[in-house]
Amino acid sequence: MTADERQARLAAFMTERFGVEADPWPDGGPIVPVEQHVALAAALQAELGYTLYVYCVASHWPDETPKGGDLIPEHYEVATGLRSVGAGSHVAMWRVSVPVGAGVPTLADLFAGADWQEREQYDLVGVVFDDHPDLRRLMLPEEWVGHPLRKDYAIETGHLPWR
Amino acid sequence: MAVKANIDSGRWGDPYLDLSTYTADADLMELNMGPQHPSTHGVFRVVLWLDGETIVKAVPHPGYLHRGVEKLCEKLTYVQITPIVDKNDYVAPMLNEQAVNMAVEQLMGIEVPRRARWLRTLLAELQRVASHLLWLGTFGIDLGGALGGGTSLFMYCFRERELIMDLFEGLTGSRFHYNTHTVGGNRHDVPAGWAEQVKQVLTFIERHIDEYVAVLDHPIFEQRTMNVGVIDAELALGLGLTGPVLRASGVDHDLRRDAPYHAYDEIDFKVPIAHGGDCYARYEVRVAEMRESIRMARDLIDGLPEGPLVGARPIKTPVQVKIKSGQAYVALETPRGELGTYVIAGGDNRNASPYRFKIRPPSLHSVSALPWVLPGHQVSDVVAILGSLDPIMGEVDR
Amino acid sequence: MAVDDPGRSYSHPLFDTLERFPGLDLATTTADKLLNWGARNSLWIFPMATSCCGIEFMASAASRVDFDRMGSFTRATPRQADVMVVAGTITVKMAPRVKRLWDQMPEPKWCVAMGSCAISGDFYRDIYSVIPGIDTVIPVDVYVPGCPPNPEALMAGLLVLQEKIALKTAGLKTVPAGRPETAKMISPRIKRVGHPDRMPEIDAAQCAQAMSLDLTEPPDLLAAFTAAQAAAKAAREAAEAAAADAAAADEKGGEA
Amino acid sequence: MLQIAFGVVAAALLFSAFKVVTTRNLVHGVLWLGLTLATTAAAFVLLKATFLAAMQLLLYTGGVLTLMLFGIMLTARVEGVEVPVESDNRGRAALLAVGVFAVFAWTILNTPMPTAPGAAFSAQAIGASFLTDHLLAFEVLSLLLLAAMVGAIVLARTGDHAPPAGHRPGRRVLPARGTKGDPS
Amino acid sequence: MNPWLHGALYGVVLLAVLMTIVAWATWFERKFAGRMQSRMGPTIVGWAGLLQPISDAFKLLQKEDIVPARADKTLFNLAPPLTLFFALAVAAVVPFSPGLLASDMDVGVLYILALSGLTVFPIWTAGWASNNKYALLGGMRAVAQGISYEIPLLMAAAVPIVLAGTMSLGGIVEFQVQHGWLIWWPPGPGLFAFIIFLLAALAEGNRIPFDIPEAESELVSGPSTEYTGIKFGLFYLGEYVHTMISGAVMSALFFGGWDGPFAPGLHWMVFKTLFFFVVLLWMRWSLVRYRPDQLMAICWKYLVPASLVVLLWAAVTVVGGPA
Amino acid sequence: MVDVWAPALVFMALSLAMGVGMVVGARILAVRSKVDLPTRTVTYESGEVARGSAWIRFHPRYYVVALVFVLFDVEAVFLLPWTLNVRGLGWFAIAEMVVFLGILLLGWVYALRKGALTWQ
Repeated sequence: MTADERQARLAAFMTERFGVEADPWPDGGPIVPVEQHVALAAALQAELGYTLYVYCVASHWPDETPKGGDLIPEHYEVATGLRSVGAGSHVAMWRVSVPVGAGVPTLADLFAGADWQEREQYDLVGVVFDDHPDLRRLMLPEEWVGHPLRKDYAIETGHLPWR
Repeated sequence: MAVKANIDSGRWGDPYLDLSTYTADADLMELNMGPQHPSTHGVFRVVLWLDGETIVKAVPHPGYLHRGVEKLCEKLTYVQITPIVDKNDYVAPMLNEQAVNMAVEQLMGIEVPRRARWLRTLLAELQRVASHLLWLGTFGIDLGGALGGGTSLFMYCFRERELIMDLFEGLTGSRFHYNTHTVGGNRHDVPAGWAEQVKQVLTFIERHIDEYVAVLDHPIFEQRTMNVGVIDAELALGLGLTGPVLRASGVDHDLRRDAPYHAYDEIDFKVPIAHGGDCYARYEVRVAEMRESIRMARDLIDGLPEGPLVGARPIKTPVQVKIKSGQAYVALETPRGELGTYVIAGGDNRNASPYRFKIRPPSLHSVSALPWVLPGHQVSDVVAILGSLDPIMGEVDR
Repeated sequence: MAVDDPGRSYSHPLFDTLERFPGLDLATTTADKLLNWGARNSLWIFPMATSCCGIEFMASAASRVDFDRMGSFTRATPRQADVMVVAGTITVKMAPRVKRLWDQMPEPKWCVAMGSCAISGDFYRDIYSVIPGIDTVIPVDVYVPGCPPNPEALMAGLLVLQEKIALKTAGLKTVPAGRPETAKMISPRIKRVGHPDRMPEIDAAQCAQAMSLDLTEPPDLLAAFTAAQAAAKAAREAAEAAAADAAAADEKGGEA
Repeated sequence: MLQIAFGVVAAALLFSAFKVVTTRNLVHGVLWLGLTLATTAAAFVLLKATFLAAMQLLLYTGGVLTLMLFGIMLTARVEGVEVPVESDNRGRAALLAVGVFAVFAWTILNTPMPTAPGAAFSAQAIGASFLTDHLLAFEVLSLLLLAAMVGAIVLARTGDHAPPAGHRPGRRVLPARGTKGDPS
Repeated sequence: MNPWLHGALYGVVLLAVLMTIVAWATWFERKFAGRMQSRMGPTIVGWAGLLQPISDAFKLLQKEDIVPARADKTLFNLAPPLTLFFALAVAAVVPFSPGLLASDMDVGVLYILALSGLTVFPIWTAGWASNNKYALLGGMRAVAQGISYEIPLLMAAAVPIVLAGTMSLGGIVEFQVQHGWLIWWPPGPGLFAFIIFLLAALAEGNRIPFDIPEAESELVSGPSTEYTGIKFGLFYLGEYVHTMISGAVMSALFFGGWDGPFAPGLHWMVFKTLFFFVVLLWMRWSLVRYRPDQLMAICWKYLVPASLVVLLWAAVTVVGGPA
Repeated sequence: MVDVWAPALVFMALSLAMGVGMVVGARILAVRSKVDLPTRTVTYESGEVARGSAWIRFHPRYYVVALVFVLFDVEAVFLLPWTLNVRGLGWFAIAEMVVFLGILLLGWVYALRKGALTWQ
């Protein structure tokens, strides 16, 4: 099966089972309700053969008022990608959007690799993953204050007595 | 749920083992390996809990080289990012540049000319050979120590690697961090006589790979690597392992063939796989890949098409590289596996630089296998397993 | 012993004793020369290799450059090493470890900063987690610039270090090779080791953190640091103003 | 000369034996015991029993001492533990010591000792006596050693030492290697 | 001559010669390894780097002496001289030519075996006294490996005793001068005993492929991890002396010691010793190391029964064979 | 007797003196640190501060190896005098030793079967 066919099948599957429009495709994938995050991943893994865990990318979006639009409140967006293995390999991507303070359910029970990826995103971006088995900082020291990849974190923040 | 069942059945080690529930006849020894340790391939720390010499639990701590590259890239323009990401996977810098530029090209819809695509493929394959040579050398040190036979292997591998470095220096003028790829094509064209030089070097290396295989074909090496650090296919996929480590677990998956980019759909090559899932299988796969890459590089240098090196819509100045909005994930196959770039463009109206820039490093996934694999092994196996995963700390920590 | 100069943190009891007796100078000098010759021709390296420069460091141990020619090889433990080659970026998480490993090395010891990251932080200098130059933590003897430096450059750096060690026997003073205005340009917030403006509190805090691993910030350090920075700035401005005044006065005097 | 040498050896022996019982650190005690055993070997040399001396070094200093070291390391944490030199059982210990001394003294006094160093001490003579006069004892001894080995293994192996979960080295999860696959 | 004086004179000369040879053996090893690895080794300090060992010695002598705060200070300081002591003491009974040895005792082979059984103690002491986990693991490995390989070493060394009928090293060499080298004659047991002895000696001397106590890639530097300056130098020296003396013992036990045509006995003995030293170096720089459990398995599963069989075989050849 | 052992003792004394002499010589020649930082004498553990002492309670399996070694050592004690008597006693000596070793090898087989000699 070629990648295009896989993509078409995936779009149909998502619309049928989860009722999300694959409209912004391939622009990071559709935005899926948080409640369906784990169910979607499990279904993709078990039914469509997307077994390879690829990425977990969280991004921080502060309060923003687009020109002529309403205020978009501060939120996190977590993009996840799973890959099908073998010929015509293809990435199934989707995103979930959570307000600050809410958590994203973890995928660590389905994919062993999600453990570290989600820890890294928690460490750098600050998004919390619910039910994660071991949610600690991964890259930065334990006592670090703040999450550097948030937009309100200054890049040159000092850390005495070292810098 | 699948993960839990496999831990309970003893198929994988338990990374979340509660040591207070562990009963032993003796005290557990908490041993730090790293961050400064001869065989952790950079600054990487694994805390081991040992019962005698057997590992009960292993907790890796990355992040000793966390340089905030992703944050830095948010401040730089798309063109400025290229030399920065060189330093991530510093054993295969060429491929980092390609990953970034491919992402930008996809977001901007730029067509890369055929010659540049072939040249990129050629550089990627040469870089793969160089990277695997470095891996083989350091793996020798891991197994044989700084004062032993392993060092001899290391010296030989570096001798050959230097030749490839010379080729790159001849092409780009730089020995290590090349900055030769740019948005829409390549910066440096092939100098006169370079093709002949490449072929000579490839012949030389090919001959010497046979020597290494002959040197390593002895029982001690096999006993140290066979059945050590077995990663089965299910664990490998769940962890997101890619590249040689995944293929050594028996999964036939290679982005170059399965999701072709560059010129990989135009040339003919084989993807070696092995079924052991252990350190020896990874060694087998990497050596086979080196040979295959040398063959590919020969074909590529022979068939290098004529034409321009930058795109039909040339980007004359860096100022022109601008992306309004969009998100893209682009991946390619490095010597360590799938190196992906996730770019969120636009956002706060700064078109020239990304809003969020995420590198999906294959090495981070590789080392995340350690807590699952190490328990039950011995202290000496740690270096063999870690070495066989070929992690590059610049890429793990970024 | 002349290997001991005022900037160093070690003494030599035997030579200190001998130097008190007149007439023993010749013997002392000869013995000193011998020991110094031994020290500089057998520089065992402790590789603090963290990133890209670590690969080039390995390349300089390999057959093409091979620093075993001058008697150097790597030792994995700091206890048996003479030179720490800091090759690569040092992060905030790594810095206490570097400090500890450096202190664990026995005297006499030297440090080579290899690559721009170890020298000044390079383009990671401004990033939240990177040390802007390893010389804000430990004293550096030789800087080998480059990103990364070629193996040949590291070799040259080691030769410079040998010369530097030899100069101490000759009683000559080594002069810094850098241009002061450049140093000012890339000057980090925390002053380098040995810099007159460096706060002793910083040293103490670094040592304490390296020792305890309890990395909670000492509470008054930030305030003290800010105050000291302000004081230093004020003093500098005052000095500049005074200098300007003096210059103006001179000018006036000249005119007059 | 010989008298002086014997005096030195005997003094060293007594001193190290004294240190064995008085030192507070268990490991130090064992190493002092090593010195005691080594000086005993020296005493044997002075008594011209060279074979016995070599055996003393080989077996006691080399073997038994290792056993004691490992024994200490598996029974107790050494750091922070001070062996009490004072004991409540002084009376009983003294009684025991006197008793042991009496038995030894009686045995020594009642054993006919060769006054001159003879052939009986040489390795060959010892071997010959095993193989001819004390043959039965020699063979029974091997049974004793067998019993000791079995007993030691049974006693020291306390249950299963395997970690609760994890890969065992040597466990193969996947089919055997050897097939290098082609892209399908 | 007065035996005490003879011992002193001979001892001083032998130690001086041995130390000189060992010092330049380190130089030779670096050059040799360099050539094997297509590089040059020391070239700058002195002609062809010949002054490198002296420079290293001066460097080590002036290094600061650090005793870790949590170490057992007495034992920490005691271990390095003892390491050198046990390595050197074996040399007392090695005959370099007829009559040229410190002491031709009738239990010479036993003396060697007893002392080489003790060499693990200073190493263990060093590891334990450092209170360093790498060092302790290395020390424990050293003891386990040392005592395990002691058994095949004993059995293999018993083969020449059976064949020659004496425990004196000089006597064994004399026997070989008359009847031919024990490695060839009688065919079979001598050769196999030599192989077992070589493996066991490699293990006792902690050389690759059996150098697990100081495995640099996992245990940093093993028992000597915490040692600085000359104390580390003593470990280093002890290792080389041990290797050198092992070569001498091997050539005396199996290769006819000073026996050889054309040249004086001393020359032959030195030549054979250095030859074995080079062989051991060669192995070191071409092989990778075993894992501890594999090492123990090799000893207990194969070498111990094999050495017993070879010993009985030797006895059979003595009783029923041409001997 | 003294003729044989005295030189060996002197040689041993000299070898010990050599090691001790080097350490003492280094005491004189070595430099001393002026500042006594706590980090200087902290135990090296790859740059970390070691948690807990290295002096822990060790596992019995080390003990078993030592025990089996001692038993084989005792066996060697009986074997070495035998080696000198092979020539004299002939087949009889070999037969005796075969029986002796045979019984011991039973114990060896038991130890192997039980995995007592496996290093972990």
